[in-house]
Amino acid sequence: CGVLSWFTSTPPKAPPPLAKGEHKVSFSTLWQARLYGDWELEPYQVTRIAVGHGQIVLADGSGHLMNLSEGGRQRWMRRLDGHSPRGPSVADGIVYVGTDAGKVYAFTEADGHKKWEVQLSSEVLTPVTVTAGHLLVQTVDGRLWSLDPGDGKVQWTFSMNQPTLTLRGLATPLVRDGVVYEGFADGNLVAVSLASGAELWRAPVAIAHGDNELARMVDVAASPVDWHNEIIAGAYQGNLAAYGARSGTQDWSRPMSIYQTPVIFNKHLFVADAQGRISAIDPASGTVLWRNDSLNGHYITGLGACDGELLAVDSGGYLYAIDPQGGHRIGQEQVSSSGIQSTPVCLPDQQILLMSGAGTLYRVKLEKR
Amino acid sequence: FAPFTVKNIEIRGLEHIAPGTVYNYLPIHIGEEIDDQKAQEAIKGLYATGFFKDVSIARSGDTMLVIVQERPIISSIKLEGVKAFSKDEINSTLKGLGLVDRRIFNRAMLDQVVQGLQEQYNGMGYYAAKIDTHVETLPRNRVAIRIDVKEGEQATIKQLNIVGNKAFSESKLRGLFSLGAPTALSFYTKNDRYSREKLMDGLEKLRSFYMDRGYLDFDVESSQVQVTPDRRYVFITVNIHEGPVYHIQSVQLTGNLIVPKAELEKLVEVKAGDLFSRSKITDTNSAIADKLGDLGYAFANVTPVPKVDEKTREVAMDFQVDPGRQVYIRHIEITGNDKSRDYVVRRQFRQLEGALYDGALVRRSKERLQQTGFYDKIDTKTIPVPGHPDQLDLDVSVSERPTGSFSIGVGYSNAQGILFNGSISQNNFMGTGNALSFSANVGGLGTSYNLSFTDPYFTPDGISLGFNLYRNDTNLANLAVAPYREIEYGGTATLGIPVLEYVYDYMSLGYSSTTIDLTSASPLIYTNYVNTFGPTNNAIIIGNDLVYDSRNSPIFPTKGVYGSLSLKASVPPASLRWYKAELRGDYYHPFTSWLSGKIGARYGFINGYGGKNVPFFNNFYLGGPTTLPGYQTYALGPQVAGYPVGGTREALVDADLYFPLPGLADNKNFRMSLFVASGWVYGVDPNANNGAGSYSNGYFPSLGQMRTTAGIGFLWISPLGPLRLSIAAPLNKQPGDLTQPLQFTVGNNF
Amino acid sequence: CNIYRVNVQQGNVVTTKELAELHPGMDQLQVRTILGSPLLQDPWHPDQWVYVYSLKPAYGTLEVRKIYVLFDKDGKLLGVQGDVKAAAATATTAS
Amino acid sequence: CAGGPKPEKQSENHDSARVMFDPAKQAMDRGDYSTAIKLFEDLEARYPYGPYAEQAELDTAYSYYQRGESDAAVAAAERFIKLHPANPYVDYAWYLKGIAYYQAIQGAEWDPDPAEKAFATFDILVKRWPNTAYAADARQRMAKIIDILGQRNLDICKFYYVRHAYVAAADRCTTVITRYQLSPAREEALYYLARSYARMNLKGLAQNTAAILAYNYPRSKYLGELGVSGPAKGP
Repeated sequence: CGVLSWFTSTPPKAPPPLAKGEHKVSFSTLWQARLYGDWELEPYQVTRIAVGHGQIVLADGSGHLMNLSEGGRQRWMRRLDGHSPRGPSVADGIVYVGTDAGKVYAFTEADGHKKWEVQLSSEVLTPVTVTAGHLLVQTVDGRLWSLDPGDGKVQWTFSMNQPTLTLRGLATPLVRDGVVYEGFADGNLVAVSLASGAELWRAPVAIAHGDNELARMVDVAASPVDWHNEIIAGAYQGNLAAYGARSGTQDWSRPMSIYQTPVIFNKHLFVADAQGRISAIDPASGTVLWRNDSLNGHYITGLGACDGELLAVDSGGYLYAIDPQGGHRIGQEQVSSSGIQSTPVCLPDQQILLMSGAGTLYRVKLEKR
Repeated sequence: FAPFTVKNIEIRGLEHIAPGTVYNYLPIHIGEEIDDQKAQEAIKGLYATGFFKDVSIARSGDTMLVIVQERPIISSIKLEGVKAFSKDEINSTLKGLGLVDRRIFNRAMLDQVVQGLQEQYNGMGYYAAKIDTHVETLPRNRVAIRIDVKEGEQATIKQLNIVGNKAFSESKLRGLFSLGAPTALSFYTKNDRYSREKLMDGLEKLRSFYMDRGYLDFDVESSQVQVTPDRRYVFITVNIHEGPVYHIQSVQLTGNLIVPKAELEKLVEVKAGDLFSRSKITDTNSAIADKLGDLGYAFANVTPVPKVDEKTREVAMDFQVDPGRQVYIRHIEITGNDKSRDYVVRRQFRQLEGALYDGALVRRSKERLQQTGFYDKIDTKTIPVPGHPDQLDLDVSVSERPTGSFSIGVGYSNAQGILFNGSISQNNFMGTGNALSFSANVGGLGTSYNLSFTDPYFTPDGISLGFNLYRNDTNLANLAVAPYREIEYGGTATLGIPVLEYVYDYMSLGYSSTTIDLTSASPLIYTNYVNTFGPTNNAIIIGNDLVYDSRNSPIFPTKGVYGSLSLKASVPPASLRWYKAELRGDYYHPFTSWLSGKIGARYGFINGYGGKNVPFFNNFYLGGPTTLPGYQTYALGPQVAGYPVGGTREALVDADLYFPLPGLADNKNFRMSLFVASGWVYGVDPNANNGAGSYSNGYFPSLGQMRTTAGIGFLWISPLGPLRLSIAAPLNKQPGDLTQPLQFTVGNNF
Repeated sequence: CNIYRVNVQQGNVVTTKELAELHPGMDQLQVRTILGSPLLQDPWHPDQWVYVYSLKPAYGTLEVRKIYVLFDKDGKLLGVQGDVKAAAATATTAS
Repeated sequence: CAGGPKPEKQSENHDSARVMFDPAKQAMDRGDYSTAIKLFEDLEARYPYGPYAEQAELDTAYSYYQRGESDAAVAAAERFIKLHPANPYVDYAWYLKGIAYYQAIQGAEWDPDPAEKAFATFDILVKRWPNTAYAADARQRMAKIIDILGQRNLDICKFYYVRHAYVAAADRCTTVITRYQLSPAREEALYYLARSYARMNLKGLAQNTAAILAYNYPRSKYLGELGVSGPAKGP
């Protein structure tokens, strides 16, 4: 009866209205598709919608993996052991998905035929990062796994020990030039060789401080992003910092509490902190260009970019458009009353794919005024 | 500074504390040499008193300068916003730490309290709780402290996920945990509230669940607790490795067994071929250790050494027995007995001083102490005697329960209407363990006076001697029973002899005289009796009751058995001639710490002899709140002209479930019960010799006649005496039965 | 039917094996580790320890075994006396 | 109890503290101890330091003692001792603590705890302040406690003797003789010790004990029963 707990929780706040004359972007919902099975997703974990050529692949809250056509019609559906909070990844015709029963699957994208499945030691709480010859996931017990895409066999694992209390949600591994960059629950950003899994360097994005377990949480739950051979990572109740991709030496660091993955586009880094304040940062120097506090206290569940505008979604189900230069909101629309669960996916011709907490897929059109 | 001899000591910075106090705690005195090291000691000493915030020692010439800064005194402490704990719970912790008004204030203590409180809030899942303190300085070096707490909402568990289980279903394993995702009952069980203890306890249950089913290599590889950024939801992941199933290959007993091996082998609960089971192994360990404990080896310990064979998945168990030294009890020290005299407690002890320690005797002694009903708390601790490694002192601390009741009061029972009673009873009279009581009851049924005295330990071996004298004037007119008035007085002496550990034999000799006068409405059967035997009769009654009693408490038993066979006869030269046999058995069984059950049975018959038949006033009567609730008092059995006349045979069976009043679980004087009872009184043929009734001596009731009732009861041992309320519905009521669904009695009715 | 009585056991159990381990010259600590501490304190002779073992079965007569352990002035073991074996003590419950 | 302390020179604190102290003292003097306790505790909260506060702490302990609440009296006395170890009246605080425990003694057949604690407290008092005004009374009460504890151990000795547990009986009687020699129970303890030894067939020890009984109590009524006549030769 997950729904029961929704009603008992306080309803998310409605955002303040737009400033006069700022309403430059409006959204209209093209279609919505109610997905299979009852829903009970977690609005604290960003679910990925994988978009193949002409197909949409996603996972719902009750353990179903679905392939929908562009128009939202279901093409095939498979039942998984456990459900997949972080959603599937698609690469050259194969769908990879990990579940909270510790299983990783591979299905062919066209007809949903299961190529292989493998059992890992604990819940797979990241989408599968696909690279040539390696699949990378992190499990809740702090282990980074590299699997062979062909048959799912384990190539190597790298593990960090876990504090007793951690944040719900793990960083999706980032792979650049043969190195895997991954954030862990103990506040470290670690660089590991893609081939062997050997540790290259590790950097403490934040040091645990405070007198109780809660205050000492410093999970690097946001996925690292890269910018001109610099890796930028953020820690909960910690810092946003940039490190040399090769050396791991810290270039800049700024105190900030982050758990959502930042977005980089047209040479700016956009990040939403734990209090819901969205800022634009110059990735080279770390200086803050602007900060929008109007959504303070909102639960930002995802950032994205589409048609030159910055997009943000929150647990109240609102989709916001923010002017990347000025930082003020130029459009907002409540797409669903049960919160947006996925990062906005930008499709060609100004269309955006969103998935709601109650398990409905929306296709929204962005229009400039 | 360089060492120097102290010519003079000067103390600066004292506001209120007397200089004498500082001198007292200063380890250095005038004329002594002082150096850095001694100065440090002095500073440490002064800090230890807790009076000072800052202490420093300096030298000016030959004077030692002690500069102190006094810690302020707390003048008030206010605590706001605490809802999760009871206020006095927190106050007692504050008191424990010395954070109370009129005490010296110490910043570190306050931080310790805040940290402790935060830790407790985290432990209960109040992850968003914020605690901040305000210390406001007041004149005369005093402070007012305010701790205000914003508790926020308690995080609820969204999901308990067990990964790696193959042999058992996830829902079965989740059942072992007392926490988990919300269920319909969560508002009551609070199982969706996270706490570390509940998780650890669940993991332990999971571990023993697997280890008791052969999974020797079972291991909880890791368990993660994750909280959502808004700290509202908690996810718990338990990653387990089941490993293969192991069987027992062989069982061995090695080491110094003291007793013949066969005797210990009987105690071993695992045998070759069984599934490996950790609980069976630990039970075996304690069974063997207890057995040796009964022979004086108080510190015996048994280590099970498993030899695991990976290939065949079998385990060879070797129980290594190390009896340790035989241990003796030197002294038994009894404390807390502010009413019972020392020997009243000591005589219940089967374990003697200057003797081998015997675990079974100590346990039996504690049980006997409980059976006296004098104490509501009994703690026994063994304390090693310094310098004598093989000697222990047994410390027994008791807390006494009021055993007497002086009650003058008003009682009410359906049978008797308003009841005035006064009784002075004390079953621990002057702390001697003797029971003395005098009671007088005046009520609708008449008056009764009873004086009784019992010394349970007339001889050191526990032979008891008791007397009682009574006089009852009974008028059954206003009962729905065959009316007559009866005046009976008499007395009995009883000798109680312990025959076995739980068995007593009571031999009694008594005399009683009964005078009857009938009313016009008395049935023919009564008038026939009076005409033949005369209104006044006396009886010399000899009796032998054999009683087995292993109940764990006389007031609210939850465990044990009570059985009694009572044979009584009225013998010449008295005028009455009858013999009576009664058999009674109650079995109590505890289901849980608060729920217990009882099944009981009672059967009795009485016959006349020597040509005389049974006097009707000695008939068995059943019915009423204490025997068959739901029927009026004494209203069961055959009726003569519409009046129940009792019977010469009685049979009663009952089954009860006892549980505490919800919400008053720990109050020892309240108890509720669900019961089913069935009984019948017979042996009188109402329509024999044209309605005058006669006594037939068939021994067993026909089942059809047994009346059954079921209902709910409520018992409260109040200062006025037992208060009994029962609501019972007769299940096979027959026409003419005199039922009474609601029955209520207060105070002892005779 | 006779009264239920309890066996009354008193004092230290000392076995012949333990006694065999004693040899003169031992100090009091060594004797104590071998024989255990005597339950019966002898108030009058500090250099003499008395190990008594008595058993009065519920319905039988009292049976007593006693061992005297003697030390010299500076606490060294002199010798051991007494009925090491289970001598049948005379029934003294008469008085 | 002791007279009021000499007032100190800080003027401001001194007057307002006295304003609160006097009514409390009067309440105590007229025997209204519960109000006295309440007023003293208010005074300590407001003026936690200074001579009046110290006197208030002592008087609170005394009032609790008069009301028969021995635990509270002991706690109040202990607090005074910790706070003012060098105060001239601290011996009175020890004495108060002792008599509070002593008050809870019910007799030889009841809980021995208060008796042992009272004895220990008085012991410290007479050792640290041998010639304080309270030492004499403390020594008297200590003697009384020795009698009580001696009688208690004798009763337990007889309890075990009657039940044929002679080692236990002998041990308890020996405790009376060694730890409570001054108690009148010593005579009977010697008698039962001798009988216990006899029952255990320890003839030598039985005779020694009987001789010591005869030596210490020549006219003791127990001598006849032990078959020992008059003052025999020494042990």
